[in-house]
Amino acid sequence: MSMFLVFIQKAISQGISILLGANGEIITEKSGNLNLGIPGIMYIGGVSGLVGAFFYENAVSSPVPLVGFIIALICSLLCASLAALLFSFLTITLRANQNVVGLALTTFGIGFGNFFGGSISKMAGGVGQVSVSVTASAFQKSIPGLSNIPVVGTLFFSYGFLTYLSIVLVFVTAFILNKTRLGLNLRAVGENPATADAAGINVGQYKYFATIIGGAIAGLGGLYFVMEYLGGTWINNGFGERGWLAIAVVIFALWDTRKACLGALLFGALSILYMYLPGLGRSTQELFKMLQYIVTIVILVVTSMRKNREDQPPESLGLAYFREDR
Amino acid sequence: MKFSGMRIRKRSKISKGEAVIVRLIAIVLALIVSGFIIVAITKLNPLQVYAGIIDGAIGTSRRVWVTIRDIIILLVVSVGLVPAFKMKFWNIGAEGQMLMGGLAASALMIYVGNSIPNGLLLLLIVIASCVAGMLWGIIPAFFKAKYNTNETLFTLMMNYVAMQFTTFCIVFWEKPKGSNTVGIINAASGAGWFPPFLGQKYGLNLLFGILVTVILALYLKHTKHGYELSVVGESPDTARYAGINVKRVIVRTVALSGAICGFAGSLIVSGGSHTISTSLTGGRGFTAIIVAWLAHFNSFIMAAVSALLVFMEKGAVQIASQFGLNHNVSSIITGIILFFLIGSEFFNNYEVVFDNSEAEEK
Amino acid sequence: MTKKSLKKLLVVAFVALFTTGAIFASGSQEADTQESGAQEASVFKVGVIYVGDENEGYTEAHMKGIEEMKSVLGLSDSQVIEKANIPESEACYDAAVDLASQGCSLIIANSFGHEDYMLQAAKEYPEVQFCHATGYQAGLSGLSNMHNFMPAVYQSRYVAGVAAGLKLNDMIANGTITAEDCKMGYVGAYPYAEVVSGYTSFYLGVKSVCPTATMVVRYTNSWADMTLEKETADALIAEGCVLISQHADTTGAPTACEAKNIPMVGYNVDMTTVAPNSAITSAALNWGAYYAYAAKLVKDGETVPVDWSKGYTDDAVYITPINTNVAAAGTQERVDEVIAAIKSGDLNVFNTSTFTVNGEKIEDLIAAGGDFEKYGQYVSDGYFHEQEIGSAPAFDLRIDGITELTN
Amino acid sequence: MDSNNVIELRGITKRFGAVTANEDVDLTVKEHEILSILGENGSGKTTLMNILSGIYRPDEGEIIVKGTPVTIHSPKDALALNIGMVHQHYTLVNVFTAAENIVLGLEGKQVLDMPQILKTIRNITDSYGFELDLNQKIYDMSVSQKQTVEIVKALYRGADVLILDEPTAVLTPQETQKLFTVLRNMKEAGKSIIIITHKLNEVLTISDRVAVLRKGKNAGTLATKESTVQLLAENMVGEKVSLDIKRDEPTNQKLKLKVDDLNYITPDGHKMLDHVSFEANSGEMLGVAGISGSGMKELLEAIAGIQTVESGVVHYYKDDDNEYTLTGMDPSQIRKLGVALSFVPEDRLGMGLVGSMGMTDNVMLRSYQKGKTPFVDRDSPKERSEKLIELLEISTPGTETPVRRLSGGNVQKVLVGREISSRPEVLLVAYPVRGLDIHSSYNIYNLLNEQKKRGVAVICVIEDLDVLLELCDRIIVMNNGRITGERDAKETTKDEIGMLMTSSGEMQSSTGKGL
Repeated sequence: MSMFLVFIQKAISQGISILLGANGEIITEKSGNLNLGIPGIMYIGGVSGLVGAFFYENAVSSPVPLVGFIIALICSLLCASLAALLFSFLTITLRANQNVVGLALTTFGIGFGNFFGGSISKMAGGVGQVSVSVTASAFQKSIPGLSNIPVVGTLFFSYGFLTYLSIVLVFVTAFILNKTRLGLNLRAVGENPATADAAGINVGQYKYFATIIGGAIAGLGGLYFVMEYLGGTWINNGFGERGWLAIAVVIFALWDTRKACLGALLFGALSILYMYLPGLGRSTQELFKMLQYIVTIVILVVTSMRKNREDQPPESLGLAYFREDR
Repeated sequence: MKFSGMRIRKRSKISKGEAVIVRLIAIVLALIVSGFIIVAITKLNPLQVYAGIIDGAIGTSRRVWVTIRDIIILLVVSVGLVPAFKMKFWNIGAEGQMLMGGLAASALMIYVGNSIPNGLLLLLIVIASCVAGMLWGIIPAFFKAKYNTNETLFTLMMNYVAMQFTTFCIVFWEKPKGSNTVGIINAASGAGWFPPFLGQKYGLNLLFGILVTVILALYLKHTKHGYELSVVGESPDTARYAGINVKRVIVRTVALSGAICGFAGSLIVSGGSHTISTSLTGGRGFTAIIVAWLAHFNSFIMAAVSALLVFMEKGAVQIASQFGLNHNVSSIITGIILFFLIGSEFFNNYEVVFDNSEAEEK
Repeated sequence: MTKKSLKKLLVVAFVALFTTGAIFASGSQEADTQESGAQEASVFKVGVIYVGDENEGYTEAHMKGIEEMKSVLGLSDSQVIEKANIPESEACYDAAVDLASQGCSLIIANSFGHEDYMLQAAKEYPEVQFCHATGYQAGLSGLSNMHNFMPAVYQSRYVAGVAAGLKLNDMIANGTITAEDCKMGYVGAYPYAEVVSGYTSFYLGVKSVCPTATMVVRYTNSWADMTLEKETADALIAEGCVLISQHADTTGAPTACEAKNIPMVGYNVDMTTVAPNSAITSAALNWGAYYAYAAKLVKDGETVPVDWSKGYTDDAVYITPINTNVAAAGTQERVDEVIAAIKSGDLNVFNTSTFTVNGEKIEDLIAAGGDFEKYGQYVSDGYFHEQEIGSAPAFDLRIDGITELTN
Repeated sequence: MDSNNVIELRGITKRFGAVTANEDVDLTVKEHEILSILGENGSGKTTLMNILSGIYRPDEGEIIVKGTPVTIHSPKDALALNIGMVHQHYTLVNVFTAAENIVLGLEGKQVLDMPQILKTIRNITDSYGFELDLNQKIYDMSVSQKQTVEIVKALYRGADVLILDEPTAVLTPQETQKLFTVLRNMKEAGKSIIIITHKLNEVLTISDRVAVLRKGKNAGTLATKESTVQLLAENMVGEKVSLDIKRDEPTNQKLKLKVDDLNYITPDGHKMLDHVSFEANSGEMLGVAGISGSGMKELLEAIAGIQTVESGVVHYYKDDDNEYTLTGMDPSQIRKLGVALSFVPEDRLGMGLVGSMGMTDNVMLRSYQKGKTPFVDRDSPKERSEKLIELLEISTPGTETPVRRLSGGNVQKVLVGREISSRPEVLLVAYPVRGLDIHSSYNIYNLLNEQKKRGVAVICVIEDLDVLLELCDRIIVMNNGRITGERDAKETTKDEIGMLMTSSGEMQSSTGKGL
């Protein structure tokens, strides 16, 4: 039982980065932008928060957790937004192909993350020596009192701020998308930009807005990984393939952030399942590590077979909008 | 994002010369920007840095050949992606297709390497690597054709499946047991290695690279298959109207695309590294996407862009070694060049018009 | 000029660039070899091939070693050419011959998988000395210019094990755990001799002070994957392990331990920055000891030994400063004693009286023949002669008290 | 200045690259009136209205709304001036409900108060007499329902000037009547309505005044009372035109094609072909009438082998009286049988041609498989393209210019030319003159008539019932996937055809040989 509890807990902590990435990508895709740069943006979000906290903690003699927390959060949000702005500029204003820009941004973002992560490692005195434990402790702080309740406390209240923020964002995003004018307009932009344009919606502005907000939220996924998950340190390529899985979860969730919650939990669980199954050999473990990718493929196939009218991606997803094209 | 008095409109046409000039300007701007970055980091004379880049890429004849070997691989993968892209099938699974091709080549070298003549073995390797890559392409293509399944993510996921499968195989091939290292396969006999061609170690790589590029250009331009896949890419409805079996064309074309990428895998294994690991592809499957797209599928431009990127990569490794830079600087420089090139496409497709009447009114 | 000709011009320019490059280069290569002959006499150069870069713990330790070599021998920056991020493929061969043609008379590679390619290059450049870390093929190859080296890290692992055992004793005394459920977890990379030898020596160190201790091992199947190592450590902790150690390159395990407040012993680098309340110490290697030694031999034109493996006697291994926040009282003293005993030769880590395999003594198994016969060459005088015949670790026996959870 | 003028356009000029869409155009719109803007395709009427509704900005000229000169940058600006436009291609989001589409882009309380919004919309629909289910998704709606949503959307936004671009193009005569009733209600309520159209009869029925555009310039404004069809046509074309389509008596009729009980249901469950049976003869022009979406597209595609059917058979009789079954074959298999069947689909650049390819590559679309080698032959298609250019007077810079760049009429000539040049025995044509100017239209009619005279069985779907009645010999009418009637074109009336287009089918078996 306790093993199972640990497994669920670990699955959740594996899933949060994916969930934040997926949430960001859903907002982005709702505006019709398919941002394959999200994996790169997540690296950027993670490393910039770390760099910010690192310089803060090194600059003052006794760093305050809350200040480090705020600095890391701002740096992460800012840099991830800037990366998303670059994507937006190239795809919205310069109308470059979204797939190509996204892939280039991912390559760039991972290089950026490793470059700065490596550089501050060096400044900190070597590999594994970066530690912004003060800031990380603020990110890791669980809900006092509640987290001590047996089982329930472990399962629901033992996480840090970003975990709860990610859940809150899921519902806030769902509410905004479905119940507000902002959401209605945004969805219209992604479905049919010409219609949105004709209805007086500033298509470009909405696309910029959604892509940048989406990038910032996805960047928090990187920050979560660096701060809450790793406890404030850096390792090159450590973030792995979570960014791509986040994009996969978007399809799993059929562009609904609430379903993305389940998807992220599932993917988190699949990514570590093999460790909790007894009797796997070294080779069979490797096959088990395929699970999350195979599940993604199965989901892709199944949703494409069902062809439900309501379950489709935003109609203009991946296409640049140009008013005089009409 | 509107500027008063300035509007953007679609260019009716741009001459190829102008398009080339726009790209050249983009490259020069990118080099200047990356120059600034390098100088900011290193405080070195940028000319010295560029000299280092050139030296690293083509400083010795061996470096030239290594550069050529890597250009050929990138070019072949890019060429391999073209049929799929032209059909508007976003094959971002080249990584996996290459890996499967490399895996097939390695398996043959390991299991039958020393029991059949080398010529036959090489033939088998080429066939098997093509088939392996093809298989990896056909799976997503089948579902795309049948259910219109999103191929972008499907092919991407296939990369990771291939990667895990490779790790799985390595457990059986590693030497010594448990080391996760396959080592040089057939180091003593050289079975399954490309023999020297015209006295050059990588002569055969160069020959194959040119052959694949030329044959594919002919295939696309002058065969019925090539015509069919362009029609499917432009408009599946028109294709159905013309009696083209769209599903068959999708599967056939992606199979071809996968086969060429798989062949690139054997170019790496048999024609170069003589070993297998998950780092075989080195991200070339992704870079090739950008190469193919930036070149608008033109073989010459693909060769030029591949050359530029490999050149810069080799050069960046050299300057990193020479000036003690963080090695990730090379991906940052490549990223900057790509962003400029991608951005420059805009000026090939659109033009900015200064709208005087509007300005006056304001 | 028409558009078409412009495009052609571009292509021609590229072709021209490469051909002239090639011609220029083939000319200059001849000059290179001539020059390098001259250089050999005048300027001593060392080339280094790293599998990773300074952002990766293992390579970083080697880089520190190279720095030490530079300062010991007084070499200038231009005398050392370093190539980082060289994968275990043809790229290693490319790098090695490139370094050789740049006039390096000593070429070092640091990753196990580089060995085949170093051999390939060594055949081609008999006058250049090739030294390869962690490999085992130099002696077998019969090449006089190919060498293997590897510090006797099992010694420092044993010492670190003693520190861990004392912590366990402390915890038993405190009542945190009982002597019976004194189970440790070990995050290993791959199930081969280097790792097996490492965890066995660590375990023997623990057992020398805490006899009831047992250990379970999980492999990550990767040298450096932080998430994987963290998750593996977490899984081990969930299985009831009360102390964690590792043979993998990142700070994943200490991160997990810090969060769960589980004591741990690291590897390669000081883990106290990421785990100030968990890390006791780390077993580490000092590659500089060899690099300075080998470079001096090559520079002086003397023969480099085929295999080199030294431990505490040559300061080639050490443990990082003991973290008194975590370690049991008196650890430092005890550790110093053990080190002294190792140095003096009074203590052999793989003393065959301290372990059994399948309940039997290894000598008996060897005498019985079969699978164990091959260990005969290593076992004599009551201990297993680890890293003495070849420089690479050879101890891959699975001894009693250790369970591999994955294999 | 007439104080009654709501809108005045003065000297509007708009250029697209080398093309001048509007040149020095003046226009006034008054309160309480329905104004028709009449012009051929390409005469610049839609461009002019797009300028008024903020989609384009004029290169020169002035817009005056209620006496104040204004600049309109966007549709939003236009709406702020109470100008709303319903485009020919509806600007609706398919996955939204009617109500969501109507409130789209508007300002107001951030959180949507749907009950309140629905109430407000119902006030509008009730006061003008619209029938609309506000919670229905657009993808479930018929064309006329979508149009209603568009109009209500404009009114909800406070449009006092409502511009409708070719509103009746896709409506049945009955639906058109309904629309006109609503428009008249709106006019009574004080709104100004602008209708863009090229249908002369409609202009006379609904409007108070007619502004005619010709080649982007003003060609006069007339009061409807004082004008006739002939007068309007001359103004529109700029010369005397004969509006008669020459119809030869069918000669030498022989059974060519027999369609027998075709059935087809779309994947989402709509019955698009419902027991369809009819015959077509050589030397005869068979017209097919129906509201768009009634199954005509599917019918032609099924015959051409593009659409697979659930059941039913298409029989084809060659000149030697040999009978072939076409069902279950794709177009290339049909061609291999030696069956000369040509098809001009409705969607020219989306189905009939590849927009980004030149004429050569498009001409070989239906014949590239010829020859045994795996290589394509581009020489003979190139020659054929050159011949077509000459024969049909296609205006294009060259055979390699992407056909997308050609004007609508020339695109259609390329398509029809290619199909005719393969010397068909059966010619299927869908909406052959949609989007073409009068001259081009008559060119196409002539081409079709020539084919008929050659002994080809021509089957054509034409939306303009006036043309259909004049051009065809026999007419079958479809509704909801069924054939609801067959009439002799010379004896029936537009009203009768219109009735059949909405009826549920009186005579399933008139041609069905006792089924």
